Amino acid sequence: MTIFLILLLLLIILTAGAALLVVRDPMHGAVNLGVSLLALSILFLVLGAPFVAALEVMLYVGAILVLFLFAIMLLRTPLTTWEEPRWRRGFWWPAVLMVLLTAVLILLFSRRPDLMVVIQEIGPGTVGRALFGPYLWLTEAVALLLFAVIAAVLAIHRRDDHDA
Amino acid sequence: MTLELALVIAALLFVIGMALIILRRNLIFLLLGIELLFNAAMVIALAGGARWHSVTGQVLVVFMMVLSGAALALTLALLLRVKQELGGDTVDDLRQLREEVDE
Amino acid sequence: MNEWLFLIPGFPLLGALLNGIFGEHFSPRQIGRMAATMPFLSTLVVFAVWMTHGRDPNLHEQVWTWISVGNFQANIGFHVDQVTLVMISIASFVGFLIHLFSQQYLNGDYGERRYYFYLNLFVGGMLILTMADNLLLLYLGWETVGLCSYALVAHWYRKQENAWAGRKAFVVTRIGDTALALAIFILFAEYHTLNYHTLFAAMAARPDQLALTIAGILVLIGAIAKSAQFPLHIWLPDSMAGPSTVSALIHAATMVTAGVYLCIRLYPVFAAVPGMLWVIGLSGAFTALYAASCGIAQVDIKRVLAYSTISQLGYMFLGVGIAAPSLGLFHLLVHACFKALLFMGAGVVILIYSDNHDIRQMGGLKKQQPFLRWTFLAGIFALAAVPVISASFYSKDAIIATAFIVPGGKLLWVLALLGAVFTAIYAFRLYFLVFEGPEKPGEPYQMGWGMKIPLGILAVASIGIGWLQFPPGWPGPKIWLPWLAPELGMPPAPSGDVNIFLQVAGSVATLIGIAIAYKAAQWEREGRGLSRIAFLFNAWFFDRIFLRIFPPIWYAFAHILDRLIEQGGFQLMLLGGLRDGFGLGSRALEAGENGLISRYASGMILGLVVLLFIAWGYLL
Amino acid sequence: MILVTVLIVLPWVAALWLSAQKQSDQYFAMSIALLELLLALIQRFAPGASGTLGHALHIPYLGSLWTLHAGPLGSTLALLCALLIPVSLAFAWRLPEFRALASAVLVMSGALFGIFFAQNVLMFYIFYEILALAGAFLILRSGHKSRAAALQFLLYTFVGSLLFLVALVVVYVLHGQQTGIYNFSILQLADTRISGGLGIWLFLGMVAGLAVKMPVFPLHSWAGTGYGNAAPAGSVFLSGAAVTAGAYGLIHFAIPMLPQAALEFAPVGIILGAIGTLYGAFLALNAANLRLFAAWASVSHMNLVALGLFALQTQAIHGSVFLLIAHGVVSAGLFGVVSIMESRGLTGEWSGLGGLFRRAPRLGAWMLFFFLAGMGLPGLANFPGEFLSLAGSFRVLPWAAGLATLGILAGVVYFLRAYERIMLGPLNGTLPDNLVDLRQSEWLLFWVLGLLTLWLGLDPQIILAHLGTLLSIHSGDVIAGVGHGL
Amino acid sequence: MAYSPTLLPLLIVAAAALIAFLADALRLGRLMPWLGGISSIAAAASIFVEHMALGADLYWDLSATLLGVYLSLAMAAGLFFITFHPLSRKMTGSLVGLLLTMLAGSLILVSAQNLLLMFVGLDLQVLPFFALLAWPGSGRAAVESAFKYAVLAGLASAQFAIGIALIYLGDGSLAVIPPMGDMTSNVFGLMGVLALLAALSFEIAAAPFHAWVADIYQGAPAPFLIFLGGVAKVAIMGALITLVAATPKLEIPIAVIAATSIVVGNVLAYRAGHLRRMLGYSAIAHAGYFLAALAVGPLGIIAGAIYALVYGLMNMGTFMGLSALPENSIAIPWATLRERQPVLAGLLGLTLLSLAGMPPSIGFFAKLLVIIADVHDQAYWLAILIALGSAFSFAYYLSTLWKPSVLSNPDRLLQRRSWETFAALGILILLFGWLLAPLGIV
Repeated sequence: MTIFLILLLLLIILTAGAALLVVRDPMHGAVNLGVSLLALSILFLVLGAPFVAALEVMLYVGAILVLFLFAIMLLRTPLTTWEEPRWRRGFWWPAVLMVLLTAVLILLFSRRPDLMVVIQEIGPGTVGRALFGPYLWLTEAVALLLFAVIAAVLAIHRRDDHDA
Repeated sequence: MTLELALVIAALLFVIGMALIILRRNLIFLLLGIELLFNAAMVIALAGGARWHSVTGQVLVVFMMVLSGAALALTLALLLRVKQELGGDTVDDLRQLREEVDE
Repeated sequence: MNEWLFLIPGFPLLGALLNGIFGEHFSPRQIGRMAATMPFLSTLVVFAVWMTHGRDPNLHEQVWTWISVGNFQANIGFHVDQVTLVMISIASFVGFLIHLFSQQYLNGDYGERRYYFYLNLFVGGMLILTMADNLLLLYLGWETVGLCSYALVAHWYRKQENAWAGRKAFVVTRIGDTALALAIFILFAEYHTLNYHTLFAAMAARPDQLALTIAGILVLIGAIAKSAQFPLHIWLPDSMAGPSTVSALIHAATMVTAGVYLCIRLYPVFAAVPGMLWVIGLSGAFTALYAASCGIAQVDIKRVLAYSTISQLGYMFLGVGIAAPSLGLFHLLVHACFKALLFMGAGVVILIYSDNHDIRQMGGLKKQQPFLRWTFLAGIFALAAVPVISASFYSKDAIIATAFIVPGGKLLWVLALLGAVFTAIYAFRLYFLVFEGPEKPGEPYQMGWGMKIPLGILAVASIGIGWLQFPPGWPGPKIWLPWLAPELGMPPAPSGDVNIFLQVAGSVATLIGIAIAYKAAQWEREGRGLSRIAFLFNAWFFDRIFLRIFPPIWYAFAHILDRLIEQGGFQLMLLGGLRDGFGLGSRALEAGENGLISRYASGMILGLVVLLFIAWGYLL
Repeated sequence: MILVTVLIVLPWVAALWLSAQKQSDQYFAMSIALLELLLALIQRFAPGASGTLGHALHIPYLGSLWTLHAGPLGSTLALLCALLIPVSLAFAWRLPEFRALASAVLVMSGALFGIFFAQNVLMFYIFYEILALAGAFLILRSGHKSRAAALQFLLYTFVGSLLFLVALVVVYVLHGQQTGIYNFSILQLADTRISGGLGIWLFLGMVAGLAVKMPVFPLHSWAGTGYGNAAPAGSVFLSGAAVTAGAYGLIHFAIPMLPQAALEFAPVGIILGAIGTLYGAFLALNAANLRLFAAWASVSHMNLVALGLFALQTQAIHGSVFLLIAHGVVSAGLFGVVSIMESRGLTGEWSGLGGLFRRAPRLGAWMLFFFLAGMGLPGLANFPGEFLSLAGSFRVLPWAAGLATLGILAGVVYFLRAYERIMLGPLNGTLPDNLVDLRQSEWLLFWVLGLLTLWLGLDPQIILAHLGTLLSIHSGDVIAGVGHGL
Repeated sequence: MAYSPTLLPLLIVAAAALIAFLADALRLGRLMPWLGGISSIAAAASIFVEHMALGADLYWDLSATLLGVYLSLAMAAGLFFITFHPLSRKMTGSLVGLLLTMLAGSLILVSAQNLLLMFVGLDLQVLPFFALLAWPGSGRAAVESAFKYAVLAGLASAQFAIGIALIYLGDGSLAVIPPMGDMTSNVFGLMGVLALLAALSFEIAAAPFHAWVADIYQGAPAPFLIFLGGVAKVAIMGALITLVAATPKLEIPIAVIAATSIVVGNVLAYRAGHLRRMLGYSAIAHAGYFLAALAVGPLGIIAGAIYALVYGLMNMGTFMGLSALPENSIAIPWATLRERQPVLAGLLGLTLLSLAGMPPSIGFFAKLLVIIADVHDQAYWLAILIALGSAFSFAYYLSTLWKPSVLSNPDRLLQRRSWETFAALGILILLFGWLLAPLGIV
């Protein structure tokens, strides 16, 4: 039963990715990303991580995707209809490189140990206890990092006239 | 079987992310590509967590989300400055710094 | 007496040093006089040696150790024995006479101090060469005299051809020196010593045929180059460009005889190898004939004498070749006297005819310069070996006679005899053209006593010195050969009717030559003389062939080496190639640096792919 | 030990102070140079000074760095270099770029003294590189100031010397593995047993590093551009003293470390030396101007030194060391003459010369004297060295030594041809008319060099007798074993 | 995980960072660099005291302490230097904050034994640079270089994340120390480790991942390059050291990357016109020499640690010298520099020579140790490649020394008395730094 669900998710992500590759307007790109992220959150549920699935929807689709939309809005890219080239000039050589990359991944993939295992669910409680138990200092470090990022963004966007 | 499929999805995300970075012309799509890469990492982490029945997978995912979000925030801020200073948001506008190949 | 030996070469060298340091503060005349006294003092010392150790001189003196490394030792050591005593007497006495002669001959010309410096250095070098007790010191003297001959031939350096003549002399003799150096290396490699006595002893103990043959040939080449024997004789006629006094000293009496001295000194080396002596004899005889044949067709007074020197040296080599080195030495002594005399005479003649060397424009000088005529005639007699009254009758004819009786010597005898005829021809042709015949007056020239004494002494010597050794069967003193016997052994002496036949043949040859010379002088005056034979005039075209082959090849090779290998090979291909290679490489890599982020990203992904392939290939 | 340290450090300090000055201070530089000469004399002839061993700057793995040992060969070569400093400064007295040249020469001399008194190989290597860098600055700051020539000189030396470093490290590591002591001092490294194949490669690495400096045949083409572009006064020091570093390195470090490989390399070395001698001679014949002529003459002589050195035979090695010292003095004379002519405004091109003897007889006389010394006239400095090298190597490889003897003949040809083109023949019209002959000071300078050449030629024993055992005991018996007739 | 002494240095630095950030709001910006400097010195002291302490996920082993102490002292020196530079006049508080965050990240990187901790350390160090490279008042090229660095660093940290995930998938534990987890036992672990190697090689600009370094060195403001080259790169090298010490299987790929970077670095630098780009390309070559040290087992690790330290020092010296020059200077105006600031000119000249590996300088001894390590492991070809590379490097280093270029108006040269002391200190360290080597090793 879950196999069909995952195959369906695979299909969705495949189409969203293909759309991402071909679509011209960045807005459409962002929406396509949103679709694939939602599919992923369902996959996370299947893999027994409900808390992370919820986070994926709230944090990723909610915050980061919105961030993208804001950026596109701020960039004030005109709603153009003319044919804006989507690929940069040197197209073919990187395309070949992509084929090579997939080839080597498949080759390596074929040498993998089997992963037949039954999946139990790990609730948000254990995640919370882990985050503030053994990984306490790590979370503090990330907190410091976020604080630094705020200061950095402020620095990037300082107007010359505005002094601190 | 589900983990193998999850890994296939992760590989798919990885390839699409990489393709976006090197093929697309608009800078936004590059950033989208990076996000896809991070998502691929999350899927693999969760697959690992599922396989070893331990919470570390989810902890990894949380940290990855936070850090990718932080990185993205800064990059988008810089993107606005680039648009403001260099007047364009495509890959070709970022070519002031390069090796002056004389002939 | 041993410890005074170093004075003999010491005085001239001291003269040269003083001239070098203080030369500029004295007038040329004072320098000339100082320079002349130096060989005179050496002559005095030599005379003292004659007086005390004339009987059988065997003096040694080690002045200081020159080079001593490991088991090899060569030091500045002088050794005087019979042969050396003869050589140093010639070098110092004739050297002194030449110095005396050039006081007046050269005054008022540019570079006089330089002339005396090199003349003194030359006499010093010649004395070192002959008195050295080891091959290395001999080589030092050998090169010093070579240098002085270069500097003195190129004395009037302001004309390009004089400079070229000097350089040609030095280069050709240097070819011989290189051969001699190689011979020294072979002997050093074989016997680890260069001192004559230890060398000959070691050679006698362990004669290595191959090494000695090669060494012998190389020494011979060295001697041939120095003594201007065929084929390395081309430098002597050209070096007549120097002052006549230089030709008198260097190209007649001393330097050119160094080759003969070397062969006499290294006689044991040649004797040890069967057939080597005959080769020397053949080269001597052939050169004698060849040079004499060229001599008869010359028009320049000094060139006639130059070819005559080459031919007389041929006889000395012949003497050594027929196992009669003492006869060779005897002829060397005689030749030194009359040839120096002839060259000095020729110098005066040239001065009289104001630097015109062509004998066809000369004539009838006997009335104007009676003294010069009689001394010159004495020299011509000695040169042509006029029977009984001239000195070289006793030395040259003895050599020719001994050649006949030596095994395999018949061919040498025939060549030598023909040579003797030609010698008589060019000698008397020269005399008749210059002194006899219709008078062509030159400028009046009053010879001072400084010039008359040397000419007089040498004229007497070229007549009287022959009586030291009367031919076998004649009454009269025979002191030369016995005196040299302990060192060089007694040469074989023809006996009975063969002896008489040979003496008669020698005299008849000379008389025929004189007759032909008389006719030749008349033809020459009428313009149909021997000088029109181009083949002989250009010395069988050897000089031209030699100059057209070797120097151009040498310079072309240098040019090729420079252009092709240095510029072309190293600079262009090696360094240029590297530079361009790096340039190409960096241009290719710069393609990856064109500022495009996507290109940087694809570079990274390429790196990742390569790593993964390595993992897949090797690491799993 | 203190004397040697002062000998090394003093020139560097002086060079630093000199380059800090605004205008070139000739007298200061000359006084430092003469002081160096005095110190070197004391060091060479002071009783008991040689052989003192000093240790300092100990680094755990590399052994103590600042170990000094004043051997006979080292102090003799140091004396030569100390002599050449004042000579080269004297010739550069009127040059506009005196200050740069003097500081480069002083740094080089400091490095050279370091090389001659270094006991451990790493210290030798460090001074060797400083010498190369200072040499490059000398070429750059004087003469045609051409960067390309300086860079070529530098790259040639550095590529070679870094290969030397790798070979050196391999010997050091093998020694460490064999005996457990990790030290760069030559005393320990001398007796490492290294297998044949590897030994040959190592020795090639070392030769590549050291033979570049004394330009042996295949690695010589920096000499043409280097000497050609540097000021002749600079080349006096460059070709007189700096080349001795390579030879000293070979004798004191490379051969003792790999005696077996040195033996196998001997025939190749002799052949290279012979080809180099002839090659240098022919190129001197075809040189475009006077500087190149003197450069290629110096290359030809240095290849003869290499020939003697690689023959590994007593007479040959002693001869090559003596020729090295003699070449120092003679090439100083040659380049000195060239620098005097250039100071008189002559460009050194053949077309601008001819008949100079008439206007400058003193210069002509000294030029002939040094040309004769260059030709190897017996009685002058080069002859004993050349004779011993050739005679010694003749016993090892006769045909190659014979080929090199032709080099002497070629020497006469190119020297005399050059002399005739410059001095003899009719007076050249284009010569500047205010051509003044040697001043008193220059005349005196040439007398010093001339007397030294004459003295070395007539009494070489003052050097040959005091060279001590050139090959260390160990390598000596390895070589003697093979019957090179040591 | 409870508090353990190994965390002390990080806490000191983090606290100082927070204070610095707040200071901007309280108008105390000007004092912050001094606070930052003192705190880094305190951190250095605490690391030195710790010395060989094994914490939960942090382990201050030999190389970690060596590099940790260096990083903190370098940061202190950098901060004291920055206070006098005009660029740091605006928002000094947040600038110091960001720098201290970067130092915290570096210290974590050097001593981390847990992969996740390493990932956080990497991001802690990399993210501040996005802002530092485009600091207000540093012109348009700086923005471009910052954005380029941001995107590519984002890609690298994504690869890093994938690497960690794969290793975790492979053997279930995030620990680096071998007994706790063997990373390369299966395919996933191997792929993960290679992804890590790729990400870290990108950060130190090794060969296949080198394209970014020239543009960033050209565009970025010089003072911040001090930190990028002098601190950030050395920290990444520390991380690589811990990684390689745990996985011997990595030696073949590292050797390959080392060889390619030496060749690519030297070839590119040969024709580089612009001074900063040349320094960038030479950084590739130096990364190659460092990796050549890592590719040869335990002795190589020590040599690598020392090389990283020396390389950091040399970079600090170079960019301190360059920051005195006007921003867009193509070449070093030696004439004016020697006149106005002779000691700084001496420092610049000496650092360039020691970068090339001129013997008496510390650069040479570092290279010598690397060659000794290579030879010890019979990797002769690598030793010869290093030798040829550094010999050839003289070509382009000395061409900057010799290229004559004149500064249009001399007073654009930033004049600071205090920089002379820094320069003198730099010269002393570069010339006689190797005397300190015994301390480092013992």
